[in-house]
Amino acid sequence: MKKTPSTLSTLENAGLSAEDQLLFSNARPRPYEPYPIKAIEDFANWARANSLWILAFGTGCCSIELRPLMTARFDASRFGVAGRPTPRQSSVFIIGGYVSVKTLKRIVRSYEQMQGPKFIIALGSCPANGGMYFDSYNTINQFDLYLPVDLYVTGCMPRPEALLGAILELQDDIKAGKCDGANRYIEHFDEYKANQKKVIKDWNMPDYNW
Amino acid sequence: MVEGFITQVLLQPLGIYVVALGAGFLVPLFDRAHRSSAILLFFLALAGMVAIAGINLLAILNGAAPIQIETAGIAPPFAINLRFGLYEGGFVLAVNSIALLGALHWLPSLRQHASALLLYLIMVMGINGMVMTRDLFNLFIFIEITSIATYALIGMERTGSVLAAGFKYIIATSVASAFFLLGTIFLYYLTGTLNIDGMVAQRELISGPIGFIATLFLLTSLLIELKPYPANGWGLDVYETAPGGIAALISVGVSAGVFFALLKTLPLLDNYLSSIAVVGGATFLLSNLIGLKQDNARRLLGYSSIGQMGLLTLALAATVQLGIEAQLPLVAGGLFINHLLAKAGLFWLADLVNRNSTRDWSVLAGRPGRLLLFGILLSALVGLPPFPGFWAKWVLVTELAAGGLYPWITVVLLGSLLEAAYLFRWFTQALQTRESDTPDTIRLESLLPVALAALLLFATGYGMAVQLESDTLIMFLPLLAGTALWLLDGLPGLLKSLLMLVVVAAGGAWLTLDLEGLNRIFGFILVGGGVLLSLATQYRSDVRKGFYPLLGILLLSLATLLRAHTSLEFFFSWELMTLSSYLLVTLGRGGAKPALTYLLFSLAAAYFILAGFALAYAASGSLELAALGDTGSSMGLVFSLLAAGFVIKTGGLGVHIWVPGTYGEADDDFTAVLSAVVSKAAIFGLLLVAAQLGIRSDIGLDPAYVLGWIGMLTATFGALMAVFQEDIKKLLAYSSMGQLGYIVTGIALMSHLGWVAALYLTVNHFLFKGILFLAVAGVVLRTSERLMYKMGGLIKNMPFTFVATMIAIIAMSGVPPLTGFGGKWLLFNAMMEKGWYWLAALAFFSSAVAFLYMYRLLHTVFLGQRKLEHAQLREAPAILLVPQFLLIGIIMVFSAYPKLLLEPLSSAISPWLAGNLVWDGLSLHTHLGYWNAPMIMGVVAGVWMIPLLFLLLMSLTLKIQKVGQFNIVFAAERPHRPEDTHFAYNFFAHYDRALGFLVKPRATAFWNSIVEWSHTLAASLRIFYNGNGQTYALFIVMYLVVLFLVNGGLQL
Amino acid sequence: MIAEWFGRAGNFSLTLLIVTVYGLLVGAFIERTIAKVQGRIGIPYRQPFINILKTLVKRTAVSHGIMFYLGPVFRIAGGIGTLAFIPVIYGSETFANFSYAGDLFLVIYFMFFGQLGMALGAGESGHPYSAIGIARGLSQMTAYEVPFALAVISIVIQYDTLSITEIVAAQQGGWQHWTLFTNWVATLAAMLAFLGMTGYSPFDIFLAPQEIPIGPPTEFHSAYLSLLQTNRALFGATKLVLFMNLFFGGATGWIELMIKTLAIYMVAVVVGVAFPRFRVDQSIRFFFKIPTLIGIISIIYVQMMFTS
Amino acid sequence: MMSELLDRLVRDFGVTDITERPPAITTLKVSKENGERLIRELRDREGFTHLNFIACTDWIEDGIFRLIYMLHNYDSKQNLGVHIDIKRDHAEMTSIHTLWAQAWTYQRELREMYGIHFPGSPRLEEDFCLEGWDAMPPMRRDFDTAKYSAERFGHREGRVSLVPRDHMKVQLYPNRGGDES
Amino acid sequence: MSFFGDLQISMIVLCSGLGLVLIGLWGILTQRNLIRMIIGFSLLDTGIHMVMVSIGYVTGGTAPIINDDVPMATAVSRVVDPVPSALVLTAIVIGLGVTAVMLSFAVRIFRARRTLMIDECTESKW
Repeated sequence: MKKTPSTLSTLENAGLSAEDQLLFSNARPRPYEPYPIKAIEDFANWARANSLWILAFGTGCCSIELRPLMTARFDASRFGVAGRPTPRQSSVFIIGGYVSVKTLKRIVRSYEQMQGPKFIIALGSCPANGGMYFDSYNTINQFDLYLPVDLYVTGCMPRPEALLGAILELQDDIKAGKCDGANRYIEHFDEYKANQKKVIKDWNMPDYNW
Repeated sequence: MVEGFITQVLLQPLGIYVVALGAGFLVPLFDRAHRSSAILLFFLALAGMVAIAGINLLAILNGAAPIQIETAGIAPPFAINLRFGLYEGGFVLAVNSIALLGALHWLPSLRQHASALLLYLIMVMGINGMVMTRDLFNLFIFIEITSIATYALIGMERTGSVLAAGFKYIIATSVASAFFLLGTIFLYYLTGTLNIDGMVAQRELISGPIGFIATLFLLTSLLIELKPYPANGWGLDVYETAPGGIAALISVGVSAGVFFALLKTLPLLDNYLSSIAVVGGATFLLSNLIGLKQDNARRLLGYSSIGQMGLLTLALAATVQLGIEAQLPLVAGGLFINHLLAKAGLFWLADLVNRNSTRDWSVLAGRPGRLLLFGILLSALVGLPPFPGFWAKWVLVTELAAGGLYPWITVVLLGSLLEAAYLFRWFTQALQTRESDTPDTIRLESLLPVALAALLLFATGYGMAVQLESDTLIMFLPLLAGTALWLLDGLPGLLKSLLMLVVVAAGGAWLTLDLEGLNRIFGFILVGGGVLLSLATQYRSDVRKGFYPLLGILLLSLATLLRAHTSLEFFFSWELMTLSSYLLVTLGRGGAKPALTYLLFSLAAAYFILAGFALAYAASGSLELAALGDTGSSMGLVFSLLAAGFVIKTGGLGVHIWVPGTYGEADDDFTAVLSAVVSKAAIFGLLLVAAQLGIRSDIGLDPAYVLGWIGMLTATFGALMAVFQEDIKKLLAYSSMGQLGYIVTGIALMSHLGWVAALYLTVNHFLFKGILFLAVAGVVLRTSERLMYKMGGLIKNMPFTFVATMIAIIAMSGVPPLTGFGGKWLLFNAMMEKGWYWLAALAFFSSAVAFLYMYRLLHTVFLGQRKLEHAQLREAPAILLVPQFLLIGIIMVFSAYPKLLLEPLSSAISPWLAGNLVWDGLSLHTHLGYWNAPMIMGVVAGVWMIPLLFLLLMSLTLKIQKVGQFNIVFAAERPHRPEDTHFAYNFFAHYDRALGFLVKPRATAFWNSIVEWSHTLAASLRIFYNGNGQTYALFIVMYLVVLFLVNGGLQL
Repeated sequence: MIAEWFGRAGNFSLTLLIVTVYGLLVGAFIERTIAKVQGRIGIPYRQPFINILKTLVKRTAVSHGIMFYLGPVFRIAGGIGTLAFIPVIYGSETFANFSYAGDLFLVIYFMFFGQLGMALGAGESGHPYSAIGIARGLSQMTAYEVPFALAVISIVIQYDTLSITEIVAAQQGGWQHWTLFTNWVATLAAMLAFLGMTGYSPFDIFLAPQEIPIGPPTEFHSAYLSLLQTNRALFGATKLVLFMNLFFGGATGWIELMIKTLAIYMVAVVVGVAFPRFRVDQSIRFFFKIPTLIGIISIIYVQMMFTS
Repeated sequence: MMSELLDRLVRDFGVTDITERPPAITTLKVSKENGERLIRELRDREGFTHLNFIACTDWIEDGIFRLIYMLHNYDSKQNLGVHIDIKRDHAEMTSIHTLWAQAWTYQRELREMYGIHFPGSPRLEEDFCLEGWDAMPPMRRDFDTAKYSAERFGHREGRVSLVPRDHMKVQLYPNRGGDES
Repeated sequence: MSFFGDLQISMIVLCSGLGLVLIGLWGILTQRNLIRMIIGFSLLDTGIHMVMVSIGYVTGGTAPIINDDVPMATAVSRVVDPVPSALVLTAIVIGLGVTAVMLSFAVRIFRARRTLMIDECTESKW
């Protein structure tokens, strides 16, 4: 995707009534720069990679594979992975399988409420290409149209081992400074938003959910 | 010749008869010529009668001997003689004056009936005769003259109900007269004379069966004429139906005459003093009880009249029984004058308002002048200062106590309380605006007699004060200031407020600055604090009729309270404070009803205090407050009574039910004064009592220990009840109740440290509760809401108010480093030192519970989600914020250097409880622990600043976005309305599930059932009044029989 | 004067550092212990530090207002301040902190400081779950305060002082002088209260991670959260030190301190692992029954044993 | 007993197509006009006090929607499916939310998925499963879901759709060119 | 005379007076008609007057006129006390007045309510 410079400093929030406009922030998100000193940035990335807090939001059937991840057999907590009940404190969003339009709306909301740097792992075939629901009237077929995905894990459904592998790979990517999904989302905000609004027809929330 | 006639005849007491009869003769003649001239003559005659009585009374007061009038120039027993002494003069003057005012009031009706003029004159003359004559048969004749004139006056009304009532009245009084005549003739048979003095001189002859029967007839007759319970239905019916002018004259004039007849025949009836007292007491108590059930205004006045006469009778009998006739003018005279003016005024007012049901008196709502008159008359009747009834009741109760007649004290106080209940309920009804009311059509000039009666009440009240007290000017200063402010009530609100502040500041400073010790400290809180908080009244610029004068009276009476040296002075200021604060509460939007509860509990408190002072006087023989300690064996009782009174006033558990309504419904700025300042008066009283009595070793620990428990339970339950409140002002009200509970416990500790804690808490409570109520006033002003869950998120609009509230709440909670911690620390140390471990544990618990409501207040009002309609609210007006931030400044200073506060507190206490706070530099040491406030302040500031700086530093690397109130994580949904996103309603629902059973409104239920019981009792006690004249007559006959039996008639 | 103040502040900073690090390590240790019970390996010891670091190097944040911003500051100030008023190592001037500014009573009341500030911050976030969590937390607090207060009163009667240093001093000279053994009733009451105070299961309803996402701090993130995490470790350790001082004879060295506090902490952990969660009203009722009764007995006991 | 009931229903309501299916399910068909009356009778008189569900089948060939009201009798443990045919081009049926309050939820769903109208049913027009749906009701058989999905959600480049049967043949028997025989 | 024996005339008057008082009272208490009650009152009044007269009577006494037959010195024991008689005169006048007022009330009550029954005049009560 191309970088599109944002033309307006605030968002329209056209989906909100005049009253609701007052209650939501209409600020446009801005990308953040890496720390000026590379050593610090690397160190920060190391910390981020070793403390991955997953948002406890199971969007579809693959989410069932998240549970074994924390149990004795796989014990992801070894790698600093932990569940977090609120998006404010989470750093990884694992899209657990097919995403219906209705869920997508919530996913967008939750993703935008996470604080950067933040990462998305899309689990299973469905977010990647629609999977077995490719012709459903109600599930999206390409998740990365709507939100920046750092890592896809294929399978229907993928085993926990695959997920664990994905986490380790994500850690490596983070340490390498390659996971800039949050910034990418903001830099291409208008396209992403247009795509989201193409499928989410009752857009009754602000354009960016702070 | 003419001159001689005037001085020799007309100006003599006998001139009254000459004038009355002469005018009575001339009036019909003049009427033939011209109606107006007849009326002029009529008034001239009445004025003349007043003048004659006045001139002669003045002479007697100046030391002249009582005037003996011998008709036909022959000495008794061969001729009728009259006497005009001090008592007679007073009564005659009073009755004639009221007759003159009554005639003024009645003028519109009098114009239509020329004969009424004649009858009126005859009636007044008859009453004069009843007072002055010394001949028993002549007394009968005057009674009959008065009666016939009264009958005729009643008969002028042609409506059926009046005539029926009149007929019952005639039957009853005729039977009574018959008894009187029989008694007279038997007495004559025994003594051979009709002269009362003659009979008294031969008192020993009146004995045996005939003597017994004779005096019994006489007594029954006089008592019946005074309308004793239950043989008084006929009187009530006349009061209810007759025009106010006549009813007033019957109530005050005829009754006065009969009462005087009883007074002068009392030497003959000395065997029956107990019976008379019982009849009077029972009538007083029961009529007032039955009055509770009555909603017809005139009949209510009837019950009140009968009750007052009962009280007079009781007072008379008790005074004679105790052998203190010297006090009779003060007691009986005071009660009589009080009743005379107040009741006449009320009857006239009832005539003018012309509404039967007391509920319909709401036509007076919103008419301050009328309400003021009404209020003055009611207050006088209830016996509030500065009216004569107050002084009379004071003397009566103290003398009853001195004589050991404790049951009568109970009767008098209970009856007064009941009377206050129905009278002020009436007032409350008059205060409530109703849609359906048409404005009353009272013309201003027709209120003149009522107003004059009210003025006379003030004058006579002052007169009595002069008799009893030397320092009257200071005592009356609040009233004078209030009157002055009231005269300026037409000015714009802000100006009045300023004026009031200036007056109070100047007066208060003059009154309190030379005080010392405890009083000085309370002077700062009560007067200084009152002025400071009253600054906030400037936030309302509307007229607020009556508000500023009353506030001035309240604050100045607090100042005079501190100056009081005698218990009378104290009680006077106390009652003045009660009355003015009551009236101020009624000015609030929905204040009338809770104000009634407030008044009744305050009066109950006041009566406890009165009883306590009376007992103290009885024990020590002195009214000096400093002599409270010399009460010997009754010390415990005195302490308990006084403490009970003050605890009611602090809102102790069980008697707290007045607190939420009063604080909730009073004007918002006044609530601050009420809670932060006025409640401290009770603390002052309690300390005073504790200082004089509580610390004595011979009183024993028990009452104090009980007091300690009461205080701590109040604190706990106050906090618990506050937790479940939705109404912000009621929450603070319960909070006040709880916080005062701690103070009470502190006082109950009776140790140096405990009192320091109590005083410290007092100062602290003043500081934070002043802030809180003013902050709430601002919030309520802006939102027009009092329910907290309807607010929320106001920190964005009212940041200063929020900061003030937050600091006040930290100061209340006891979290270091602000002042609250010191209070808790001192109290805890004092309790541990004393060994009150259970109380200490309870204190821990209640201060933890207090966190709940404190957080709730902050959260539901200022934090959370702001409502859409509150988006545009502005900050509270600056004039509200200024006092708040001044108080915050004081809190900060005291937090950092509590020594500034603690040193004076400690030295103020040392005269009573020796001991000293141990200071090591700035660190305060007790037996158990230590407290270095400045250092704590420093450390806290340090540990607070460092993370803040760190966070600020980190914020530089962050992109912090200020977001809207709906930008929250809401389980991936968006919030829809602030109302359902703001967690506020029933905030502590789970706490309710766990501990809610503790705060079921048991006290309210208890008091409600008391009310219901008394109403039921009243309903069953009034079954005698079935409206049938024959039943009434039967009661009269039975009264005779009962008196006969009770006084041992069968043993003859 | 100023040098002296700097000296004290420096000493306290040292204490603060040690206690915080220790608190974080204990947290990790407990996590690992629980993991072992569940057959897992668990987090590495460095994990709590990394977590704090990670939240600190977040690059975006939102603010709901000034109180929201200050909430965590109040919270950690409460933690640091509480530690500041507790003497950590008995007999050590260096680690006596600012305990001569106030006594036990000050410490107990200062514990509320952070809670109140945090509650205000969480309140301003406008999140209903924050408010619910606070309402629950405060309610539960009133309940466990009762047995705790009774226990504290009991030992104050026993030692006739409110000074923590003196309380510790009175327990020196062998394990048999510890409050645990001289006044085991009060210790029992206090330890039951301690369960509520730590917020472990079964008394963790006010955090309730799933229903009201971790309750009060649900809106806090980034640097705010790092302060809160630090405080959680610090404040937890501080409470342990306080309990150790009051009931377990205090400590004369850091090693002793660590052993004792860990042992105290294990009580809460063991109970927490074994029991499911109480509802708020249930936990309130619980504290008002047995623990309060024990607290009452402790006062009677101490009056019989130590005052006569 | 059941047969008695059915006889009576035939007589009074003109029900047809009575089919008994084990275990304990009977279906019958009734005209749209008699439908609500019949259900009410069954509920009030015959003890079918429980509404299991309301479902619909699109018989596009016949131009009808078949509504299935599944009732349950707790005493006799009998299920009774009442079939009511309504016209596809005039898809409207009497609401039975007055009989069972929960019926309005089913009716909302049917409105959303099939476009059947139930006059008077509360909150009928509110979104139920789909939010902001702007096309033909998706459960109608004339709705082309593949086309809709392709238009709305796009198609991932490189994605291949295989017929499982053919694909598995190739997978399992690669040397025979996918011929299983 | 023999039957009454030594009964004194004053005692007879006294007793019949008291009897009249009781009859009068009985009338007032039992008769519901206003006129009858007034009659009762009149009887009561008259009874009292008789009692008064009897009190002053001295058996065998003479009129209280001081002249040669009744010298000053013995007057006290020989003459009938004049005061009660004087009182009775006044009392009769007053009684008459009261009776007149009562009757006028009765008339007015009848005009206002068309009844003379006292138990129908009970609208003000309790």
